[in-house]
Amino acid sequence: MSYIPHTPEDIKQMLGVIGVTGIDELFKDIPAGLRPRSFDIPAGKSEAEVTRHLCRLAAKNATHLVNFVGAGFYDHFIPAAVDAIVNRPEFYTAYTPYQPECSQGWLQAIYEYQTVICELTGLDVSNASLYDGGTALYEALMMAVRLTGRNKIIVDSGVNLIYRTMLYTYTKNLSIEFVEIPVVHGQSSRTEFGKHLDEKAAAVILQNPNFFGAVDDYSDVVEQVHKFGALAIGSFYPVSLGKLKSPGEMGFDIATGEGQSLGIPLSFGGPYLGFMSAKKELVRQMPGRIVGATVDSEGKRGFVLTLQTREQHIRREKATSNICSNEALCALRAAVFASLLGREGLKELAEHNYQKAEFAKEELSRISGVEVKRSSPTFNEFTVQLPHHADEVVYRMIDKGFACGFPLGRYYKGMDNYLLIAVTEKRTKEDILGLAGSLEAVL
Amino acid sequence: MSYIPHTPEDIKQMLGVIGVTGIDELFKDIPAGLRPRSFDIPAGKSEAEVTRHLCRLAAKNATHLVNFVGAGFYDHFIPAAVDAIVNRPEFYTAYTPYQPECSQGWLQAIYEYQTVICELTGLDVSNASLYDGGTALYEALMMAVRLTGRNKIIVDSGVNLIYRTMLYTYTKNLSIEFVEIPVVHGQSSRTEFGKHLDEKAAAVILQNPNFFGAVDDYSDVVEQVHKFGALAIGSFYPVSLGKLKSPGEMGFDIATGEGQSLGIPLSFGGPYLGFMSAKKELVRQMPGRIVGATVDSEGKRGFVLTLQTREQHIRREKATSNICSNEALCALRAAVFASLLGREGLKELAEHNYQKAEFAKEELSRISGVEVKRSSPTFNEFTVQLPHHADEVVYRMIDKGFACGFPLGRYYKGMDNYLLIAVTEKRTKEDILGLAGSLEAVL
Amino acid sequence: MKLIFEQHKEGRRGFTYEKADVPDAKPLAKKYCRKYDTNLSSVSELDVVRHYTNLSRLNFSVDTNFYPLGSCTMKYNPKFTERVASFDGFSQLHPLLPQLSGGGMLAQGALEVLYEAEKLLAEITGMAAFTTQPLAGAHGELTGAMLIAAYHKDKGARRKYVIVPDSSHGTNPASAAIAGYQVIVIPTGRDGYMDLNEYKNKLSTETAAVMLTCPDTLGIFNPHIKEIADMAHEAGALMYYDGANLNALLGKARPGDIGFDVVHINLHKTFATPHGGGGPGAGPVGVSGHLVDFLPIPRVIRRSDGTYALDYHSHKSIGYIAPFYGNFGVILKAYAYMLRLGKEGLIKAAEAAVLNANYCRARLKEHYDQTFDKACMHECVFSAARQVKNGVHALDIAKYLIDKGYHPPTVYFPMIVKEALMIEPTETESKETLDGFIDVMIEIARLAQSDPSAITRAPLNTPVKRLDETKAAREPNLRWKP
Amino acid sequence: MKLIFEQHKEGRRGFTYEKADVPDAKPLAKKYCRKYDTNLSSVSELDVVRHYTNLSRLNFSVDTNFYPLGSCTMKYNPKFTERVASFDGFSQLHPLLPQLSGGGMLAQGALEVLYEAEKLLAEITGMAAFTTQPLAGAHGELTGAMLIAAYHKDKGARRKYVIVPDSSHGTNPASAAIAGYQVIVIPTGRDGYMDLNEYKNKLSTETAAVMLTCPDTLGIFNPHIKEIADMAHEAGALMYYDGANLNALLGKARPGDIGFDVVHINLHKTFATPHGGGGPGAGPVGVSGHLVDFLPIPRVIRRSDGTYALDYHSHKSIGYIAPFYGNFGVILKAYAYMLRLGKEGLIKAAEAAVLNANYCRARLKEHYDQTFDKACMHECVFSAARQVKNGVHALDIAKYLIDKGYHPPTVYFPMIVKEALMIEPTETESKETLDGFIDVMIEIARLAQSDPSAITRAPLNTPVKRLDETKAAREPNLRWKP
Ligand SMILES: Cc1ncc(COP(=O)(O)O)c(C=O)c1O
Ligand SMILES: Cc1ncc(COP(=O)(O)O)c(C=O)c1O
Repeated sequence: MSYIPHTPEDIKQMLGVIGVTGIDELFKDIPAGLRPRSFDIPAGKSEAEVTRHLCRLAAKNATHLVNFVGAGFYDHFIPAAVDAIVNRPEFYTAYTPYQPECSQGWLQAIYEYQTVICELTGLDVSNASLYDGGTALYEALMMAVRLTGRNKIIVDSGVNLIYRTMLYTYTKNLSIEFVEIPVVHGQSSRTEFGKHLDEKAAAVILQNPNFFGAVDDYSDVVEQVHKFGALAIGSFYPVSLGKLKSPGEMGFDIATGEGQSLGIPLSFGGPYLGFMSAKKELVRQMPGRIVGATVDSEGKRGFVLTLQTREQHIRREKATSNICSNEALCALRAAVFASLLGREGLKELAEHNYQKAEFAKEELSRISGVEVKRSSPTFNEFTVQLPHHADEVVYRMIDKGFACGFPLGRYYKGMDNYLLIAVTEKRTKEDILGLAGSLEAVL
Repeated sequence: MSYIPHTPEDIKQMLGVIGVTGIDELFKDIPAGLRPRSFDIPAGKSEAEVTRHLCRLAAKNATHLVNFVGAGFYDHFIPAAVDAIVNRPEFYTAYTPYQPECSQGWLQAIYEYQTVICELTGLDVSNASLYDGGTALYEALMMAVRLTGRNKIIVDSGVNLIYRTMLYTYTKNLSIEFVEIPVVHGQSSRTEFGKHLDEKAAAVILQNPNFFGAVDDYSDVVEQVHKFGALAIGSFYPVSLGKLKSPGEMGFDIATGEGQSLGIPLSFGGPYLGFMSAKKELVRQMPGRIVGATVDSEGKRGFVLTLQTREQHIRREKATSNICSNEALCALRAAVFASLLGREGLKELAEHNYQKAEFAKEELSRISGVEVKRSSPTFNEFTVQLPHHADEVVYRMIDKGFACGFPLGRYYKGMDNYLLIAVTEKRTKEDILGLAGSLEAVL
Repeated sequence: MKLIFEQHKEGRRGFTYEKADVPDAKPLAKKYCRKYDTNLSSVSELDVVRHYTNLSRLNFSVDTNFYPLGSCTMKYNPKFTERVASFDGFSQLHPLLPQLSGGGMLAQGALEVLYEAEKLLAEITGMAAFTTQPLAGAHGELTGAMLIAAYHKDKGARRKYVIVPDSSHGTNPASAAIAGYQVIVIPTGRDGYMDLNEYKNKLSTETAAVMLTCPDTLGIFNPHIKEIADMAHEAGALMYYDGANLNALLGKARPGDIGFDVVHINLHKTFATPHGGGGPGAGPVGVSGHLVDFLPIPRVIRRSDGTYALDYHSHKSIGYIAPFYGNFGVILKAYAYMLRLGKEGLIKAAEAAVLNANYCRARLKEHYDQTFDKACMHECVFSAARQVKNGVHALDIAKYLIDKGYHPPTVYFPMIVKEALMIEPTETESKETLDGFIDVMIEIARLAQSDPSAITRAPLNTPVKRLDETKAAREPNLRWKP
Repeated sequence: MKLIFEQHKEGRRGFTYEKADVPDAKPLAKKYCRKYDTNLSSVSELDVVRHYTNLSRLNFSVDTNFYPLGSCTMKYNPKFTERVASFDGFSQLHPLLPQLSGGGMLAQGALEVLYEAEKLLAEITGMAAFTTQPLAGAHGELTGAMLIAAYHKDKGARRKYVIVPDSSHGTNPASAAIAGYQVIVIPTGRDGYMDLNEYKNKLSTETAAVMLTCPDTLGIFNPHIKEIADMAHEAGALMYYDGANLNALLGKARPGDIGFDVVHINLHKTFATPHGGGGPGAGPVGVSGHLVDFLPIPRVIRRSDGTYALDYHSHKSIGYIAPFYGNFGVILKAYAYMLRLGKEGLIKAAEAAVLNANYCRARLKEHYDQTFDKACMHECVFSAARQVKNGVHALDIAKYLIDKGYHPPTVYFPMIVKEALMIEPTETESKETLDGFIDVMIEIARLAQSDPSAITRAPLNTPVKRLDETKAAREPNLRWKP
């Protein structure tokens, strides 16, 4: 066996040192009655065979479709340098940096990641990563409940349905009361907020751009939220923060989001990256690992895991969260991606996404029967109304080689004819004209 | 520009230090009359654009064909660990290890490579690599000419035509006399050798397995060669040396060959790996870099480039060769590949190639009109005679998804109906049955 | 080393985008745009590559060092699994594709991976069904706790308590607590096992579940495990299995057969997916038959025609716990690993892991105190109590090991062992490697008597010396500032 | 570190093959089989990965260190070119495919790369046509020499001599010699240029070619170059251009315009393909119109219908100099690099390279002797003559730089400069990096006076100290023995 170096001779010697006659003796604590009733696993295969098999399976997944599906998870270009760096085994075969003296590379990289997130969100502190955008939102909700001692959560229905569902799932056994604010013309309704916002509210949860792609300035809502002593929590699309008003500028207390767009492949749903940043007063309520700078015995700068008294391995049932392993390697991707782009690259990236989406809007609005929703500005994703059921259109477009968008009817009642279209910097003019042309053809 | 870090400010400061007013001044030595008459190069493109473009070009090359083409260059499986290691920038972005104290990793790796080659060939010494199997054979020829002071070279026509052509090309302006020994029934003719072997001969050049796939034991020929004070030079297929009698065992003076089969991708013809090993008396006539073990000032083992007085950077026009850069990274692939397989793995690999080729012979000989040539034993490649022109058959088989072999008519007169078929360990039973089935169908 | 931000140079660029190939659109209204640019560093691609490449060289890792970090199963991660996960057909696949009409047939390969991986895990653990959605071990625990809650609620009872032994990993009580349970902790008895009387006393009809790690975090297989399970079931409670230590039991015992109702597995431990310096991992959860209906949606199913699909029809499901199907890239690597090893390989892995741990234990037991002198399974736990008498703490031993090029054992855990040295060699390490490590451990034990300062002054060969953790916590500096 | 062979353990395995899925064949006759097995090491995959990963960490490289190795143009190698070269469509393509009937259409992408790369190189150098076959710079030189011989032979004259300046790289005379020419060496004059009178005297109707490097190996552009070329042409000789230093001239001057007839380029220098620790490189050769017919076969051509094909019909061709189309993987990376940079990028590369070299020269010239006080192009050459007076040799300076984390400049070459320090920073390095290096060089100059032993004692921070090269050559130990 390739991965087990033990030769018969090794085993003999080792058993001798241990003082047993056979390996089975080492398992004698397992009562006979508890031995496997069955262990029906196929025989092992060579590296070549398994590689061939999985190569075949990979070939059964479409890679030819021109992709206009986003819905919270986006097809951005990943610079080759990002892959080159995360493929360093010194990064990917290490464990969580518990021993700082032999983990400074990781610790500094995470400290840099935390800085990147703070810079993007315009907030003070960040942790070392959470599982994904949804669990990050849930952790933020729990922070608000702990901080305010209240249990009413107001959620805008412009927040990704997947995330809302996750919030409900995680809190089912906690006595938390949710109020959902309907979206009016694809925008969060201020009046509806007004109705429900009161001193029972622990937090208001918003998303920008919202699920329909609508860009908003929530400064006014946040102001109201603070009036009632509640927390303003948001879920954000990091690439959009190269252009859009930052959570910090709008006054949010906690900004979370899915970091996949920062150099992380779509990879059929994961691994992804949950990020969270907050105002510094909230740091001791934050979940997960946090890296801090300090000095060594000779006064030299170094980095360590810090504020660990928040965490499960110290506080156990009283911890701020149960998270242990996080998404460090994806956080590294984000840090490297952000470092490569730099301030200007990030602005360019955001601008290109905006420009191409606007161009797509123009082209699509030319098609009779297609109505591009323009009630609010958008970033790189927008809603169109079609003459028939979006599912049919999507189905026909796949034959033409396009994943043309996400049918909103899947998540929202009464929107069967609506399609959500994302246009990233990766889509060329040619791709967009192709989309328009094919769409016209299938309608 | 991504790869040039100079900011306008940097440039200003640097020009100031240099004491010139503009960059153009730095080029003033180039007379106006010598400025480019034209420099018509397209504008630069982004990483994403170039990647997209080359991805399209890659897609224009067939990857779907089941490959039975060898003819000296073989489709073997490359363990993932080989790629992982050669992708270490500490290996691939370094230069030739001139400064041993900061290059011990490379120097030791090459020392290990040299050992691997000596073990495979059963000879005493190896260099750090040459360009490819053909140039290695040419360098060996030149060694023989220098060593014997003779200029007659006897070449078996079972040696790859490409290599023979290279020998003639390189020596066109040197007064070297070549005698080609015809192949009889796919085997090198001892009698013909007898006719031409005399004390004018500097060397005899053979290949095992020869181009037709025939395996031979050249011990007798080598003995004759030595009687006349000439050198026995051979070109060998390293994977076959896991099973076949080694050059050393046959008494060869110099063993060369193409190392591509040792973990190096086919990559449309290169980069590949020329290897050379020889009896130790010949070491000071060897071309190229050689690494040796020595000790440092504290008596600790270390490695250096050695015997450099053979080389162009010291001996200039009197050097044993003009080679400078070689194929170090491919040599590293070979060393890692050999280390992963180890003695047993190499034997398994050779055995599987032999077994599968024999199976293919069986299956193909069942097809009426196909005659498998059995005049001599083979390793993993063999000759079959077809009812019509092999080119047509190859053409039809491509439509069936098979690169079914190499048409010998391309290299040998009168062999238009002959096909050379290689079967490596990568070909499954299913592949081989598919080949037979389709061949039957197209004939 | 300098921070990447400290290498910032105005006007320098690392990555640029082609000029957008579309006509300029009318600009977005100012009120929606950010006022202040970020302070992301402007550096070149070379700066970035050299920076992070050199940073990486400051880390210990499995590929460069022996890494016997207890409870973390830092086995070798076969390189081919990385290659497989990088195939475009997997890495570039959008998770929503199978949710589009007509898209399912374009993701059959990925769905098959999920379906087959679940099946293999179910057979390995003896559970009825699995969900691959949990994104790490702790996430699996939380998922499990929610499944348990849903089960009891379905039975019309809302039970209050979850029982955990004091030797349990911190995530166990934490997961139970955030799922809404009160945690009851059972002490470990003199014999090294969970105190059975205490357990009996605390067990009640208000007990929702008993969370155990098996082999436990001391590396010991509890012979009373079946008894404990039976008692729990009699009380109507469910048994939760923390699978972090499953590596010891592959083919030797199955949680399902023992009587566990809910199981989580750390693919990044037992199934050799790299830990990535903290993550990503994956913590698939398996359940016995009576809990299958509660699993998260969607479930991956195999149709009679052999095609795979997503099934959302499960009114009892707890809902979504992850956006899609879990950390697919990680599950894929674990699947490749299972196919590669197969039945024999998995059994051999457990055997060699246990052999290695016992070998370390045997060679070290005269030199270090054992909390409980018992044959161990996949890891052996010592205490530096003896060395502490000379002022040499477990942490000092850790630092000295770093100087010698060995990653230290786990020293912060399990909490019930003072000055713990939790050594998990894993099966992929050779006797030669173990001997090298053990010899240094013995040298340390000797030095602790003859020359303690030689240990306490370590590390000396590291990029930084011991760091001031108090300062870090007292004056948090958690980000670079311009 | 131990050798991989010293880690051998009987019975251990690193890579195994599935049992052959075909029935056993009758065995090969003994006489054809090897009697003695190899002594390749039996180790595990982890052993191999850990061994070579740790070995790699003993090297300096561009991605980890500044590497101003003169004449080697160690510029940053953009990562995306590695990604591109790894696409299956390129890396798994068999070179004989386009030589099979019907196969050409299945390799159009690869043929286009070769065709377009040749075209770009031709425009960059001002030559009529290129062959991508030569596998390195020296191989290009040999190819060039053979082209020159074929040309003269075609003209009915077999000329005897090739002229090279004494400042030329060793490969130049070596290549000329093995191609069958006698080499005439022209000394360098006081002014730092090839001695024109000597040149005139030696130039004759027996001169086949004059091989020059431009800018020369002192980093200087010879203002008499045109004159030299004209004289050669009058004598019926051809001009050969060693393109190792082309980086300085991109878009600034073209060998073809200057009057060179044959040119080789080091793609692994000017065109940013990684040097691979010694290779592989690529040395494409370009020729002026009157030599095109002699280029090696096959040539890649573009048909009128836009498809690409291989052309073997050239009765004047010198034949095969490589088995196929050259080091395709390397050519592909260089092609990607040319597309990426484009016209502006290439010109900027030359400008920044020359700017960096002159900046180093300006800051160092008071501290080190210059053989010729001239503005330089892409590299600047100093001599440690002044430091030698205090017993500090160029080699000592090199070792001290290693201790400081800088790869040393070239110190063995050019031979005409005693104690040479040949510094080529390349355009991809920033002013900050240069300043760091220069400051150390100045520190060295100071220490050479105040405390020479501080330099001569170096290196101290390296895995090995200075090595005994004499012993290595006197008692060659070139391989491990069982
Ligand atoms: C015993 C035990 N349980 C649970 C966990 C948590 O697993 P994860 O880090 O994947 O969340 C760990 C991780 O160290 C563990 O050792
Ligand atoms: C001036 C010069 N010419 C020729 C060469 C030979 O090139 P290669 O090493 O690619 O054979 C070199 C390489 O260092 C060089 O510097």
